[in-house]
Amino acid sequence: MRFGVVVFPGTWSDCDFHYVISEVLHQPVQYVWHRERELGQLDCVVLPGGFSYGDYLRAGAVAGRSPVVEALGDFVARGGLVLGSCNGFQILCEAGLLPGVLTRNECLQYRCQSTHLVVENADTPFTRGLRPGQVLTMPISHGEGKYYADPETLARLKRQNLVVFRYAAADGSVTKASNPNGSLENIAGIVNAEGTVLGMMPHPERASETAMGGTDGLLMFQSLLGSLVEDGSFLKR
Amino acid sequence: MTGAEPKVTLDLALDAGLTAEEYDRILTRLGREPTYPELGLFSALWSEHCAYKHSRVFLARLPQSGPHVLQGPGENAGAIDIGDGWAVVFKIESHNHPSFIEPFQGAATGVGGILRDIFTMGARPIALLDSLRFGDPDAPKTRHLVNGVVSGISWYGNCFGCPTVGGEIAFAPEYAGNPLVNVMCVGLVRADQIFRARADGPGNPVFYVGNKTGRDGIHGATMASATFDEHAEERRPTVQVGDPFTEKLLLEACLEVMRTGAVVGIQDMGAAGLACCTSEMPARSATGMDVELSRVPQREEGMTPYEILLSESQERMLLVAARGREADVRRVFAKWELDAVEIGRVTAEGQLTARLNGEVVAHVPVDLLAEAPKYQRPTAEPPGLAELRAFDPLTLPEPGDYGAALVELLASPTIASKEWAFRQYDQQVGINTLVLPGSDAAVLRVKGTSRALAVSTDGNARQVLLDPRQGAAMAVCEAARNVSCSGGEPRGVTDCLNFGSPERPEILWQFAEAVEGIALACRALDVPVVGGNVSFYNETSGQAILPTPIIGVVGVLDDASRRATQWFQAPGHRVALLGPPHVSLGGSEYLWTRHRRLAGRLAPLDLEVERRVQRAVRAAVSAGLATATHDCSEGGVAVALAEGCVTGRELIGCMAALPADARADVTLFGEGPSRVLVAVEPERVREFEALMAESAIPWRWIGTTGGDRLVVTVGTKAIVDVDVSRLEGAWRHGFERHVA
Amino acid sequence: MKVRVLVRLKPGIMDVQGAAVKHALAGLGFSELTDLRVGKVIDVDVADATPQEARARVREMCQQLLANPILEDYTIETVDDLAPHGAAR
Amino acid sequence: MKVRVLVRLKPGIMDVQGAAVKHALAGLGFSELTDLRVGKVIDVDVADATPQEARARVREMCQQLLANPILEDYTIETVDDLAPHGAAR
Ligand SMILES: Nc1ncnc2c1ncn2[C@@H]1O[C@H](COP(=O)(O)OP(=O)(O)O)[C@@H](O)[C@H]1O
Ligand SMILES: [Mg+2]
Repeated sequence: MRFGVVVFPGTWSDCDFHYVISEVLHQPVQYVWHRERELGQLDCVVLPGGFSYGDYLRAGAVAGRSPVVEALGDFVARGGLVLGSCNGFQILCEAGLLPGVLTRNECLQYRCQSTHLVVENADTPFTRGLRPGQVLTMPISHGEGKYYADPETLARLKRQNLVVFRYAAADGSVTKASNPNGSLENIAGIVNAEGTVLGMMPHPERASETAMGGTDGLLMFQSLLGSLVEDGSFLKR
Repeated sequence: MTGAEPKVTLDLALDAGLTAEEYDRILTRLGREPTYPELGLFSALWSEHCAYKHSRVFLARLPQSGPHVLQGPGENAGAIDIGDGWAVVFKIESHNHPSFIEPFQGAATGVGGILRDIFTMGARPIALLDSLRFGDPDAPKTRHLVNGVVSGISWYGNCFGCPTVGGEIAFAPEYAGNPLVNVMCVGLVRADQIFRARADGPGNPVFYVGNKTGRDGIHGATMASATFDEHAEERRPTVQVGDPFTEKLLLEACLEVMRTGAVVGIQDMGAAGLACCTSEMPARSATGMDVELSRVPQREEGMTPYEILLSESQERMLLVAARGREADVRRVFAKWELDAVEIGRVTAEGQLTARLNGEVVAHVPVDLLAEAPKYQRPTAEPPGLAELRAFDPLTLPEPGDYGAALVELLASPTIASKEWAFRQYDQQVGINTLVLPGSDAAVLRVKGTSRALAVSTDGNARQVLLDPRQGAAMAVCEAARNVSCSGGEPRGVTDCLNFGSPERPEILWQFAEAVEGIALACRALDVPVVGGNVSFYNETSGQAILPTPIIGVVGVLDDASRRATQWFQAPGHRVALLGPPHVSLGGSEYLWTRHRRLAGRLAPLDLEVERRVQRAVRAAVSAGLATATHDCSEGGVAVALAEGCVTGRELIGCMAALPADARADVTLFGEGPSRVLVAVEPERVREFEALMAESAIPWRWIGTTGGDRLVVTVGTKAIVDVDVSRLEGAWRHGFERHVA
Repeated sequence: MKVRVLVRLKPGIMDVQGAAVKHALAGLGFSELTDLRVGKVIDVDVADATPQEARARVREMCQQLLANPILEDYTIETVDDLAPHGAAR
Repeated sequence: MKVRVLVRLKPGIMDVQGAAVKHALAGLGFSELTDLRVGKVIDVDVADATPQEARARVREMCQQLLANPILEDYTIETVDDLAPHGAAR
């Protein structure tokens, strides 16, 4: 599976994703500069964490209008997969590739901590190896991770089963106390209607090695690899 | 010359912070009166902050070399060889004065400055640590400062993308008018690819790179070289504003241009900005520089040569490129959308020549600028110190309830959990952090090798006040011990020496003694000091801070998987106390928290025992014998035991017994050097005992983990018997309660 | 041509920052506030444009970047909108 | 009484946000901007007050909390300051 990791000015999880994909998963991976529009050679594009353009206006706003993100529309239409984590999720929302928006954490502070996620939708290429209700442990690191969508959008997300992860307690129960940033209904990650574009605030790349304290993030990558069928296309939902 | 600029006189020179003798020296060397911009150059470069006028003679005492040292003091940061072709570059810096004036931006730009010191050497920053000191934790002003400083560090470090993995926060009334913000940064670089701040090769082009120059921070260096008074507020316009996003681009651009081979030398424009770089870089290379100031990218209109030379705008570097390689420099910086402008050339004449539209506005020998006078001012032991030391804590009453006393101590904001602060810091970006904040030392792996680095910063100012020499030595020992506890072998030290005005003999005495103590400890432990920072004039209206040397230690674990953390891992493990029995309530956290006294004598320090204890702990960790290791520091052995119980993911109780050879409060809460708790699985007790026997150190078994209470027996009486969840509650909320 | 853009959270959206500031002000004795909301002001200077042209261009900027329509409303003001003695710059 | 406070960086202070937004707009083809600065707008509603009283109270709030005097200037506006057709709320 050929991965591309996008680098915007101010991105910092690019190296971490690159490391996990090449050194842990042993898959081909290349960096993709933000001005690039040619993504044809890739199977999965990763939009990593960081502070693209400093996030000075709104998190992800400027990157959401960059050439590489414009090219993602076609890439997705042709069946390509996109994983946006942290700033990547913010960018996907700002670009309109995912509905809703990520706003300032309710506590008004940055939060870097371990969280539990309960899997809600195990029917995407990113989560196929998981089961609904499964609890994952993954860190977050952000100041603007509070997910918001208007009531109609939220209803549609639920109706179409597009919420992939919610923040939860260790036993999987979705509680107010387990919500680290005030996200609407504890939403931590969502997917587009086709299941090919996943946005999530937590960092799977930081939970992909035992040495780093856990490998639940790796389960997502393994799902991805398992979704690749022989003719080079992906299992559809 | 620009007409608006005042004529230089002795009075103006005095105003600029120079002494009459210094001004005389300038007149003699120049053979004429300096121009106004030239006076600015001397004022900044001969300031205490840039020139270490009062400290250099003392700092020469520090051991600065060793087999692993690749770069000692004198560059932007020190460098140590860690094997496998890798080196660590590290340094600690203070940003005390700016942080008091504007806590958020002051702390943020402090982080920015130390990051540049590291990447200007060619290293990628991989870790930050912050050592902070504030006044009374209950004062509203303190809360404002803590919030501002922590969020400033959080903003800059997180946005830039370097994890903050450790530090400390302590409180004492003496810091009310002068908080301390010390930040250490550690970077990684190939040992043969370290860059230096040199301007070799006359004819080579000089590039200005990074953010544009504005009027911010003019006189920052001089401000950091003066004490505060009621007029501090009026100095506010000098505040600098940070831009971590541009800094991140600058990092990537610098590392990329270095890889092209086009870079001869590079230095960050920190204190005294362009003036500093254009004189220090050629001074190191016995060359000169000729620069055209109108080419400097400017953010504001009508800036004078004086302002352009002395601006402390952030996120800028001066880069000397190899002649003919200009295009490489331009290409890389254009890619990262940063300014890179050729502003001049390296010359052979040993002069700094600054021009404005061709006209010379400053023409000064660089060696004169770079070699400020050195002073050895008088020192004198502070009056009253002997009396303070003579205080006998045993004249104070014993606590009625030792369990409650322990709970109170755990809740003291200096001891309690600092999670409220470090959960605002990204601790993991770079995916290297094997041990996150919350243990004695943070541990970071070195990718592509089996090795890891352990880092810690420490400093106990109360101990330094009572005995500067031993207190400072103990700070070195504690930082090194924390590193050893994690399994790392200490390899190098960086120190940030925060003191009052060196013009006062009793302050300079504290300083001289502290430096001597650091030197003694570093020699005994065989760790060189490869860089550091002196911050004098930390006083407000005549009230100096506690003498506060902060010590940063970097150590190496050859096998990253052989490491230890401070919390108990499982019930049933035996707990040993390594180290000498000597402890004292003098200067202890207990004496302060319970009795508001800062007095008494310190327990003796035996550096040879310290060395052996640390070696024994490392041996136990690397043999896989230790399931937990924890240094006994503030709060003594009782607090260390309680921390073993409550700081891990699960709460685990402990039963411990200590000999009744002193009053129980001394035994439990007394502080002393060289003491470490080690937990050992029952099956490995024999092996551990054999190792201890070999190590020739004092030690004893004191307890066993398990249950849900911490029970400590002194002699025959169980005088502490507390539910661990109560201990945990006190520890977890004790800090946050004051600052949130 | 100087134009001022005010970007504010839509009425229904909870303003956590505003609530925190209001709370802090109440703590300082300013308890008479019935409402407080925090938004952004963006002052731009558009070269060579009439007020009408400038407004139109700035509206485009708002649509494309300056405001997120899910969360925010924007208002564009030029000197015309301010009374003669106005506090504008 | 509705009062609007505009909090802006002082003239000499680097506007990191503004520079980034200006750069981003230029990238989107809005290259006619000669200047762009970002500040805060704080809309407050003061109970039972005349415009004069409200202004005075809000000035105090600015001095004590809303503006950081080291970095920021503030302007207070009431409906009076806006022209009748104005873009005010
Ligand atoms: N300001 C801070 N930033 C990051 N980590 C901190 C900070 N203050 C304390 N810590 C972390 O909290 C833990 C406990 O600190 P401290 O009480 O100083 O321990 P010790 O006495 O063992 O040095 C350490 O891991 C330390 O790195
Ligand atoms: Mg400590």
